[in-house]
Amino acid sequence: MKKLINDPRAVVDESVEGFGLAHADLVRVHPDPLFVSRAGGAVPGKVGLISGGGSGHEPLHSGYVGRGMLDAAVPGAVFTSPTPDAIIPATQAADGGAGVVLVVKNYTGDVLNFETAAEMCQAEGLDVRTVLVDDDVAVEDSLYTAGRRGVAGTVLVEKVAGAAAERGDGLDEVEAIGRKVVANVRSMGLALTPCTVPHAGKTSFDLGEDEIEIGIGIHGEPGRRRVGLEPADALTEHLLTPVMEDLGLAEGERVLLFVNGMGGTPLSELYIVYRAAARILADRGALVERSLVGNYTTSLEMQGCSLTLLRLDDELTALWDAPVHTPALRWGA
Amino acid sequence: MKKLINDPRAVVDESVEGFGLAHADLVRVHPDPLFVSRAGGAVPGKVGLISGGGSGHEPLHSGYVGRGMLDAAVPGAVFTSPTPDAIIPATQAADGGAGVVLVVKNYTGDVLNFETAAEMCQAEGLDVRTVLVDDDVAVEDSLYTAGRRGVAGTVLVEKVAGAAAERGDGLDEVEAIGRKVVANVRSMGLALTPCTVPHAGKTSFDLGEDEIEIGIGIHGEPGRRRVGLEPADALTEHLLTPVMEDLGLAEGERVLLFVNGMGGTPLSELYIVYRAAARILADRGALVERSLVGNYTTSLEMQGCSLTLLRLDDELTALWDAPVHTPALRWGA
Amino acid sequence: MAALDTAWAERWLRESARVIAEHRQELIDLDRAIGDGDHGENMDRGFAAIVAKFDEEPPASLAGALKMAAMMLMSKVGGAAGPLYGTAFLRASTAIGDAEALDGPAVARMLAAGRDGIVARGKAGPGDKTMVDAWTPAVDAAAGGADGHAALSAAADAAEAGAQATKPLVARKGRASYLGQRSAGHLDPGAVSTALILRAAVTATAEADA
Amino acid sequence: MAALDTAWAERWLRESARVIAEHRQELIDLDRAIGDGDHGENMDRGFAAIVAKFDEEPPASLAGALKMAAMMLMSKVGGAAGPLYGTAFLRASTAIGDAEALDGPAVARMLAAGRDGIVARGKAGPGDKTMVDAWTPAVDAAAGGADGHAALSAAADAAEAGAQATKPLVARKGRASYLGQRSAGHLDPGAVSTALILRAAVTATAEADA
Ligand SMILES: Nc1ncnc2c1ncn2[C@@H]1O[C@H](COP(=O)(O)OP(=O)(O)O)[C@@H](O)[C@H]1O
Ligand SMILES: Nc1ncnc2c1ncn2[C@@H]1O[C@H](COP(=O)(O)OP(=O)(O)O)[C@@H](O)[C@H]1O
Ligand SMILES: [Mg+2]
Ligand SMILES: [Mg+2]
Ligand SMILES: [Mg+2]
Ligand SMILES: [Mg+2]
Repeated sequence: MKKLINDPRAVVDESVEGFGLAHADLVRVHPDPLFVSRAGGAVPGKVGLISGGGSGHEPLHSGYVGRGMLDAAVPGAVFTSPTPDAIIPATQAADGGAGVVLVVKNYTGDVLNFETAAEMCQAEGLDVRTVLVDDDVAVEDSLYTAGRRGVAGTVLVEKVAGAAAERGDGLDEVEAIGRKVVANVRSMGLALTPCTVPHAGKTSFDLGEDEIEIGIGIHGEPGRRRVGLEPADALTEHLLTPVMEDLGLAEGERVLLFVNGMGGTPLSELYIVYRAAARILADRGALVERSLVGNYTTSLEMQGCSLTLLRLDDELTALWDAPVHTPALRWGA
Repeated sequence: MKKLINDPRAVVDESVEGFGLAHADLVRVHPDPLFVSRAGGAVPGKVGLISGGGSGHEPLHSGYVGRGMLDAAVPGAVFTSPTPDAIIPATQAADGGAGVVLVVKNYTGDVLNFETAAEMCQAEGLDVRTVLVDDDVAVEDSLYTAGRRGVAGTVLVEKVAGAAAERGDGLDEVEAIGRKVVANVRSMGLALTPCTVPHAGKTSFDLGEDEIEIGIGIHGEPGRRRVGLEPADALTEHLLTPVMEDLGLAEGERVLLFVNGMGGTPLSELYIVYRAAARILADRGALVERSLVGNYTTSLEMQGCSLTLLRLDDELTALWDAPVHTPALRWGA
Repeated sequence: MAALDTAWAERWLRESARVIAEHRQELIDLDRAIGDGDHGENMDRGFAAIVAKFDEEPPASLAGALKMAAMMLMSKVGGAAGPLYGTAFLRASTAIGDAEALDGPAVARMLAAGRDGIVARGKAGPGDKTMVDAWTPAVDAAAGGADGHAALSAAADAAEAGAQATKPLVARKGRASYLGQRSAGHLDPGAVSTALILRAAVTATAEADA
Repeated sequence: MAALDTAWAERWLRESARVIAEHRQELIDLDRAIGDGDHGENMDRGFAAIVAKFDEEPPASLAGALKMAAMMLMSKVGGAAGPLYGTAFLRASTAIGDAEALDGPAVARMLAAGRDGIVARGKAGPGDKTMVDAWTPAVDAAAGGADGHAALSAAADAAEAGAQATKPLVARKGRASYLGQRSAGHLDPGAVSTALILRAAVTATAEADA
């Protein structure tokens, strides 16, 4: 295992410390229990928006703390949900008096830890709502599974709900907008290589030199199936077809197309995938009105990508376009 | 070789096409000969700024085309300088009537091809100046080498000179500001893994599971020496010490600290390196006034990083802070 | 055989920390196969925190020992296992009340309360390939125990058998469920850690310095 | 032996394309060792473009053939080698002027002009471990050639020896110079491609259908 780290057990603490130093104008790092909040503190009267989850998905979530997006983020150990003792002070730090919305990716660990924290905050009189993100169509949603996972679509939920909170929407509205994004966003990913969790020291799964894992999550979990080496155009189709189908995308609909890198894939390859996806969508008669290409929800140094579609309407488009000023996403400011 | 590509020989064309589709609001892709220009065309009366070089360093250079930075970029084949037949129309497309500055990384191939193109443009009556970037302290600058290489410092040259052009500086001034950045910027990099050029199909060099290559360039060239596995703090010192020394950094001086990823290294590790570098600089009494952390000058999927320091004064700081709106760097707009 | 009192509870949790540390890599590897490879690391971090806490502030009562453990597990383990084990120990602590030592029926009540807490939070049933598949047979087996030691021994044996029996199952809860059929053929890491912890409870019944 | 005329020039460049394609991987590997691994790919792309151009529009004169080659190399090869070979062929074309066929002295003049162009652009001297180390002995050897064929043969032999002699050298120009002492022990890829191209010139002196 070769990594730019010191002690494998100090990876998250040191990385978040460096992040805080590099972006001291935007964020404040609270070391123990570990969470990140906006440099200016909670905005009085504004609905707070927080998220969190295991580390290893950078810039998710800490990179999205700032104006127009999150008020606080709670990074857990690598690929491990944070615990209530960190989620609770982060929620309190995000509260400007109008309540707090928690954006939670649908994993048993995240759900349980955020649920516990939310109950405890509620008990203290803080109004807390939860928006559960489950955009991964690789996982069948049924009574017999833990339900769909939350993956890269989370970034879009955070951006849009963050913009709603920033423009002054109330708690119900911010929660509703978050749920509306969840209802209209779908993703699916693939891996060319596994990743190595620092404290494990071994790759998350084994993959042959000529194998590609389709339907992976963002924790180095193995996917649903393996295929041989295929061209980017074919791989893009493997991802985009189930996404479009699950979304029930009809001709003439407007979408945001998000090609996300898993951390170790060069940007140039993500654009090759973008090209393939844009062609498929054009053939379907869908209108790609907004795009996002880059490493926004990663799995350490994994090579691979995911595709996300968000069905747009005027409201979502306006909230997407609204100014945002965070370490990892910035425009209009 | 596993990559998200179709035909290895079509990698650059397809990637730039996808890039153009994703950023149609900002850039225009001209397919043959291949170059990228601002969507709006040359700005009348403004000095044009262009750059180019081998592909594989994305987002360099095409990702920096837009307001406040480049007017055009010329991507060559992977790790291969572009040819005059593409540089010439790009230069013409960037010309708003006030002349054009070419930002060229100091490699024999880039120098020769841009030199030829510049001569031919001059012959047609277009006033063209060249700013040669050679920030890599890993290479000894002497009569007996091709001189220092241009690496990640190029991004800072393009940003600052771009801001000068955008505020209306004349050709002499933009050229002078570019040279001022070059005089005050130094970099050095390391690799944990090599990279694989698509058409070569083999890694650029071989590196053992417990070896790190220090002093690499950005073309998968081997570096100056190998060390064993060392913690990030020690590796950061190997890079930062020669950079500080070569820059002659004195106590109390202001700097921009730029931690650049080589493409395959997770952001979290870059922040661990940032933390180490910030501590070393604080010990030296240097003031880190601006920072940049991310994959801005890459070598395909190589894992590793480079450190760049730019000595700041009020003028350079103001130009760094000036609005920029490109696919890969954006603020204030 | 020592009484199942406060000192036993402390020995239990310290012994659990020892065996979890010893099996850290094994638990990581089991979780790597059908999850995300952190179970051994998470559990080790949590139990090490319990030991550190005990070193600093030895537990004053039996229920107090389990409650301190619950709090450390809840705040240090994270992931799915943290809240689940945390709830289990919290409920177990409540079930014990102010008892100074446990007899057979008290052990059975304690384990049942722990299991019920896990099910309440995680909503997994038997056969879903989770730690519930080690807890449930353990609870059933403990019910027949003549004394505390016998109840714990029966529970540990049953938990080990239950953990082994998760191998052919297809996961329906937790991260392993994403794998569908591909989850079959591997032991569930949480069931294995449950068996280790219940075996530690038996080991701890030996006198401290015996 | 055919005359060194327009047809020969076309055969020379086509044969160069063939041998460069044949040695593409070898040139890539040489460049991988002390450069960036693209020399074989770049040269192959450039010479393939010359062939495509000739297929479409056969050269009308000896100098014209070399000038067309120069233009294609300049615009298709890129990197350091593109402008260097482009300049070499352009200067060689100029040196030939309107000659319809080359004798010994003309071959020597042509090669000297090419080498001088490379030196003018790249500023490398003998011993810097570049293509100049193949061109310079070739130019010297060609000077003594009794006729065109003999001059070319001597040049090709000398270029091959010159290329081999780059092995122990420490590079002082081009990308390999970044390696310092580590560049020693490898052949220079540009010197090797030069030797291949000059050998192709000899091969092309055989009648087309002989
Ligand atoms: N819903 C659930 N009910 C009971 N146990 C569960 C549930 N989900 C997961 N588990 C248990 O948690 C274990 C995984 O724990 P751990 O690896 O620490 O968490 P995570 O899956 O968040 O990484 C599984 O092996 C399983 O025994
Ligand atoms: N300054 C120079 N003068 C002469 N030849 C040079 C010079 N620099 C490089 N070369 C030649 O160019 C060859 C490398 O060409 P190529 O790999 O195509 O370009 P690049 O180095 O830009 O990737 C070297 O092997 C060497 O022979
Ligand atoms: Mg986990
Ligand atoms: Mg090259
Ligand atoms: Mg796990
Ligand atoms: Mg080369």
